[in-house]
Amino acid sequence: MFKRSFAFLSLLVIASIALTACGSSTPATQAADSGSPATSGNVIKIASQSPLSGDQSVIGVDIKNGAQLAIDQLSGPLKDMGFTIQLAPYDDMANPDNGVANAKQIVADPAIMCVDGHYNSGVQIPSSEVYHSAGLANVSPANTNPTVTTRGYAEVNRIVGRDDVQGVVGADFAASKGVKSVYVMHDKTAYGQGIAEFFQQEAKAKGLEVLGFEGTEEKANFDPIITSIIAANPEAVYFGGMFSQAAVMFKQARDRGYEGMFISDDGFDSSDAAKIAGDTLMAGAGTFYSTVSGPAAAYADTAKFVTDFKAAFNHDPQPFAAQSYDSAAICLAAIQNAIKANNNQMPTREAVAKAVRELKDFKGITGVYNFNSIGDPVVAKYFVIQVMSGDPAQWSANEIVQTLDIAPPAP
Amino acid sequence: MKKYLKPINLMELLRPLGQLIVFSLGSAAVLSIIVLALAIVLNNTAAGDKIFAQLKVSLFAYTVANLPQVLVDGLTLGFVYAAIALGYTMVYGVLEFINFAHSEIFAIGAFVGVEILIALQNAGLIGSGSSLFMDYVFLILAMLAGMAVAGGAAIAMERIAYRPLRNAPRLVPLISAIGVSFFLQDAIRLTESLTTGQFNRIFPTFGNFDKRITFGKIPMGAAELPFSVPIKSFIVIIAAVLMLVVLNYLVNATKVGKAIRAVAQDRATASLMGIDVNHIIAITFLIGGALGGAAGLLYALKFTRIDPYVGFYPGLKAFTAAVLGGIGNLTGALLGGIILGLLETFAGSYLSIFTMGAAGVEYKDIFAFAILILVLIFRPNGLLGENVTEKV
Amino acid sequence: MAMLEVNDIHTYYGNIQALNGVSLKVEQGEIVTLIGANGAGKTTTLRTISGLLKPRQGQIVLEGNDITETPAHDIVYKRIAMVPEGRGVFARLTVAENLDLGAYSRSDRKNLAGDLERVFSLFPRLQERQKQYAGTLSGGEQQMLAMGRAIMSNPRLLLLDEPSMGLAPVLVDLIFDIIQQINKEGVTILLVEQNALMALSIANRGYVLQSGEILLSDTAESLKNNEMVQKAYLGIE
Amino acid sequence: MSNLSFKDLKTTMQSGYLPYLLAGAHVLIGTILVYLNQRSIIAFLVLLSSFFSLYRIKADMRYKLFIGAVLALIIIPVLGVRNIFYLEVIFQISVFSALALGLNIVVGFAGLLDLGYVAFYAVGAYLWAFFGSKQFYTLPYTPGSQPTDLPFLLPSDMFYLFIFLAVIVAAITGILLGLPVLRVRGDYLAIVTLGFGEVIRVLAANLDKPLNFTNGPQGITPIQRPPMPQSVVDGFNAIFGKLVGHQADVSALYNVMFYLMALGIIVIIIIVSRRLEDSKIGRAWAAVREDETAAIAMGIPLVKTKLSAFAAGASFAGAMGVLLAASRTFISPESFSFMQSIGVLAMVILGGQGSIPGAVLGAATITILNLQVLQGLSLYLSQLRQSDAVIPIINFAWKNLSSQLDPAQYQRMIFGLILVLMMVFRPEGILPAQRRIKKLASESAPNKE
Repeated sequence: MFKRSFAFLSLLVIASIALTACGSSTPATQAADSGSPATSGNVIKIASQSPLSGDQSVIGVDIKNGAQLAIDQLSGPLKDMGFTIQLAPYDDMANPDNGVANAKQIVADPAIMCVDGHYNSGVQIPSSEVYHSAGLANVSPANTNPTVTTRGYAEVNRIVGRDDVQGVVGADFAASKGVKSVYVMHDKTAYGQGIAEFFQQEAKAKGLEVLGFEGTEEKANFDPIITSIIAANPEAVYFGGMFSQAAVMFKQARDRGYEGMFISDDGFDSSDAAKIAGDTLMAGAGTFYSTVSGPAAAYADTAKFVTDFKAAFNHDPQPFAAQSYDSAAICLAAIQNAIKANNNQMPTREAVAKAVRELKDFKGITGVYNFNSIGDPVVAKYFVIQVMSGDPAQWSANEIVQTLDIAPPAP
Repeated sequence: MKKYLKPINLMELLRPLGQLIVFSLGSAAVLSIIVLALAIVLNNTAAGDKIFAQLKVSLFAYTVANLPQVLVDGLTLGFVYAAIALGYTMVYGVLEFINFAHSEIFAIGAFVGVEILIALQNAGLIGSGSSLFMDYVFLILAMLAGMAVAGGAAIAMERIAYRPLRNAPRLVPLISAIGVSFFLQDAIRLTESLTTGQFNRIFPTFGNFDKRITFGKIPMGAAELPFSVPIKSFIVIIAAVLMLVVLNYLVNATKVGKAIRAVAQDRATASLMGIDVNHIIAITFLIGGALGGAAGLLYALKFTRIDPYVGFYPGLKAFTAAVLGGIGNLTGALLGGIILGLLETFAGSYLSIFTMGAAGVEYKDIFAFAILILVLIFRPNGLLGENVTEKV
Repeated sequence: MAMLEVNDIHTYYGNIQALNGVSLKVEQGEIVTLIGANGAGKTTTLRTISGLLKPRQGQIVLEGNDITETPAHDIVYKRIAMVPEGRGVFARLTVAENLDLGAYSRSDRKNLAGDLERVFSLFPRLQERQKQYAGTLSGGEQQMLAMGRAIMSNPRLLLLDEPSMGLAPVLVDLIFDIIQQINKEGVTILLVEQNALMALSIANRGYVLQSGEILLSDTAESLKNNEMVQKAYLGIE
Repeated sequence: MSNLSFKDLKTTMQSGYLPYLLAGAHVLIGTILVYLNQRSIIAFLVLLSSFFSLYRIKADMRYKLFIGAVLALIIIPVLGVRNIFYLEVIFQISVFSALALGLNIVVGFAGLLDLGYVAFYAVGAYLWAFFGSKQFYTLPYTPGSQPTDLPFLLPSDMFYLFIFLAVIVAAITGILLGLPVLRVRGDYLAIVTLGFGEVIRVLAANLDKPLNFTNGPQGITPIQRPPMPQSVVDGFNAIFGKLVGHQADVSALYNVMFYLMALGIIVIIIIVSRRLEDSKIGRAWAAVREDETAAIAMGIPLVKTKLSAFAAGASFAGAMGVLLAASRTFISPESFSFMQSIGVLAMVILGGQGSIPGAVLGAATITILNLQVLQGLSLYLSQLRQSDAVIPIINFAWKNLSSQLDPAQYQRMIFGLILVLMMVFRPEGILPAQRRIKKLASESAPNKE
């Protein structure tokens, strides 16, 4: 048996020599070569990295799909210049080890000019170290952790607001509504906890009483927390995290008779929230969420995105799909600028990274973007949106109750 | 002398009910006493002061006022765990093998049931305007369908991934089970995304399951806390109890049950009795799978949202419950589930108050595992477990 | 036609050969004994007949029907019962439940009461301990239970593997009396024993097994007087 | 017939000088292939598999060691700097090999099923993450609100000391876990260790209040790396610059450095494992594994034996944790999930329980499968979907394939399938331990008669 495996390996060697000798036209070598089937000088790739498998894949797949849609729709000008644009979707499995390995694979593929990703800050931070050392542009659609940009890397940008802004928006909104006491919850992820921490700080600063601050990974059974909430009877409950937990919790709390206000963040912006919680979102003092992308009904571009997305992928976009669309669009615009600056020749990665940072008033579907010196969007527009219907089909009819322009903390 | 041939043994049918009442009351009482004692101790410390500053009640009054709700929530959760744990324990009892993929069997049951209910809702058969009686009929039908598919999946799984490994070293089927678990998770996701395109599936709103029965209001200082129990909690508890009673009867008082127990003890000798061992093991998986499927739908009913990975944590907890109670022992699974459910709910509800926010609901899982370790130190085979090595 | 005919069976454990062409015959109503040293292949022979092991070569014929390929759990339906070595009672089932499992293969449930009576008359001890777990019985009682359980399947051929093992001499005598009694009631018996003297004293015929092969076969009486057998198995110099 | 000639071929290949030649050729061909095809997975696999053929050939140990050293210490770093993805893959293979070897002691040698092994890895990682970063000064701050201009607690060369400290701390943690659960057997142990792994992860995610030890889910960053003098970078470039084709920068050389350290730790683990296996304690482990009751009867001290297995297994994971924290400069609880423990266990079982080369091969197989093969396959299919290619014969355009069927989304499914098939068709693992083979043979025979 041992000798057989040895012989097998030797055969493998011979076979692979034969394969390489035949040139790279056979599918086997192509599959093996992580490069493109038709690597010519004019192929430019945009990589996406997000969890495509595992329990966070529901968001991650739509980050990939958002990028795909942007490339399908917006790569026309680049095609006219004679370039082929492709998406290279990578699965980081929400795991830093996979993220970093993929990042290194991305860096090793010279055709990749820009990375749209990640979902988890815990993956983005170590992976972007790799992009940074290779000078590869990275536009993050979802990472709100301050560390993403505070390292000051020239290549790393994001189009979402930082935790320290979004949490503040929520707290300011609560204060403006005259809320006196609040119970703060989060999902124990870097994203949710970050937002919740800053919500708590701002709420205290605005004189609100914080009756509780709790995190939980629980996805189904919120009974113990609701018991505490009902006993404390706050005027509002804030949830930093995703709709899949927040909506379940809100519904269970309403069912138990809680009548106060619910506030959440951009992770709540999904029609699935209405599917989960239904009319309970409208009961009592209502449900609000802060987001950077306007509701589809008010913003024509957003509405078109939702329609196109549904046509292409057969389901409603999850949170961050639109942001991912914009991230990829920014990549495309920057690549285009860099090509122009390079006399219609293939640009360098450094040039693309520089072009991303230098984009002026880029108009995406989720807002108008300028980056500051560390890659945060200069003035991010925030909306606080009220849920207007328990019917998922009416999600786009949710109304803006507040619009805020907030600059990120100075770099 | 002819007693053992009697067709129905009433004692066998009722015994688990008695045990169940004793366990529920016992664990509830013990935990309540611990919490109340803690509340008295902490009443005059900073924790008590903090509560008083916030709510104008003493910590003790706070604890007492919330106790009934916590107990009911804890018991409901406990019965959900117990329902899942029964399937683990069945399979372990016969094969001495942790069926890691039981979580996915559970998820399959939940998905089949919920999909059927969604289809019925879309067809207008349930939801607004339907009669309450039909709502319950459809719920039961959906559950039966979930049980059938989950049971079938469990049999297929046994046939393909476990039977060829019957005589392999113990860890081999375990790894195979983990493989099956991964496979099924994505298989469910693939099926869902090809058919409905959805990841989250929501238990439809119909019938009176969400309605709460209010038992009155409990005064807490100046405020009043509502004490109410949703009808679906009763459904969960009743269904779990029924599952236990039927299963207990099946295993202890029927011919198949005797065959199952014989196979569990000595496969070779069992086959000499004329028992087809493979057949009995398949039946065990069928029963375990069907129970898992039923538990899946109960879970979806209670907690509303499911996704293809929904099985993992409840599965883990249920398995912990099974081990806590003594794996392989049916009543043990129930006891373990009740203890775990109560403990988690108690920790989640009171920990944050008692520690002034330093530790909160996020530590409830640690409590679950800590109690497990503690119990196993003193009773290495679980609370009701028999010493496996005594096996002759 | 012989009741049971074993023709040239070769049985292996993995790659280790345990039986190297064993052939034997059991006639209706006989007590046949299989004697031999430890590891000679006695138990393997019984396990092969009962279907627990599959021979790689050879045939097992029951009244003209080939049962070589019949799995263990179907053998009982051919009315062959086996009392395994070390008794194999189900320790965590009660005595009554053990007996009931013996009747697992029976479809004539109405005759069961009579059979149970028959077992209890052979082994009154079992009646007293009906509700006890089998694991709590003494060795002799467990042997009785194992035999009683086999009888519950109403066999025509009973395979007994080392019924005397680990029992006090008084009990051994009792067990062998009962074996003879069962035989008188019309059950054919194939008995594997290390206690060759006892076995040959109740058997009609005997086979001597050595290293997986039949060394000798003769009537019990002749075997008892065979010099080689006396030397090797009966301890007579 | 063909089988016969195949056998002949095998014997020929293992006789005389031919094996020397073949293994050497394998290494050489692999090197050239990778050098010429920078991003071909097959070329890379050919190169990696040459370790295996070196291990398998019948040749002088000195020859094997020499070629192996050249391959590991020169060829792979140089090719790895050319394409740092390869270096990362090999680094991860090394990390997981070390973890698998450590777990192999617990599971393979002593037969104690541990489903929370990654906890010890976390202990090592957080140890250096706390002392090798600014975390000490952020103790009073909630996550996210700490000032950015804090100093590091310790100088970066303390890293080396902490590798040894981590070994000790992880071993103590192993003993602490072992003590209460000693009486627990078999599957009960599995669930207790599983719980322990979850407890460590939950603690890592929650010890950000009242004092901020771990920074919670935000994770700790930046974590220091050991110093890398500029002279090393210059030296590398001077010697290998031409071969690499571009000037290597500090970060690439850090990759090389961590790879070499991981390799060093692996070599130590292998030596220690081999020694332990043949030592008195190794035989005691084997006895406990085969039959606990009999082991006690033979006078084997159960407590000491089990604890030493836990401690030995844990210590290696601790050392690798420090290495991981430094190489990533970032640590968060996400890296220490239950899935990781399962992954390492799968490596041990896949390679063959109790088999040292098996653990390494299992780690390599799963890592490559995970990072390269499945990912590469789905990238390729994704490209086909974006091209005008059609599936021949059925004439189905790839474009029309539902995006829901993107294989990248179903990596776990494929992984699960591979696990099942592997267990069903080769339950003893790819490279079963020698004694395990014997045991399997005897187990398949019911030990009656």
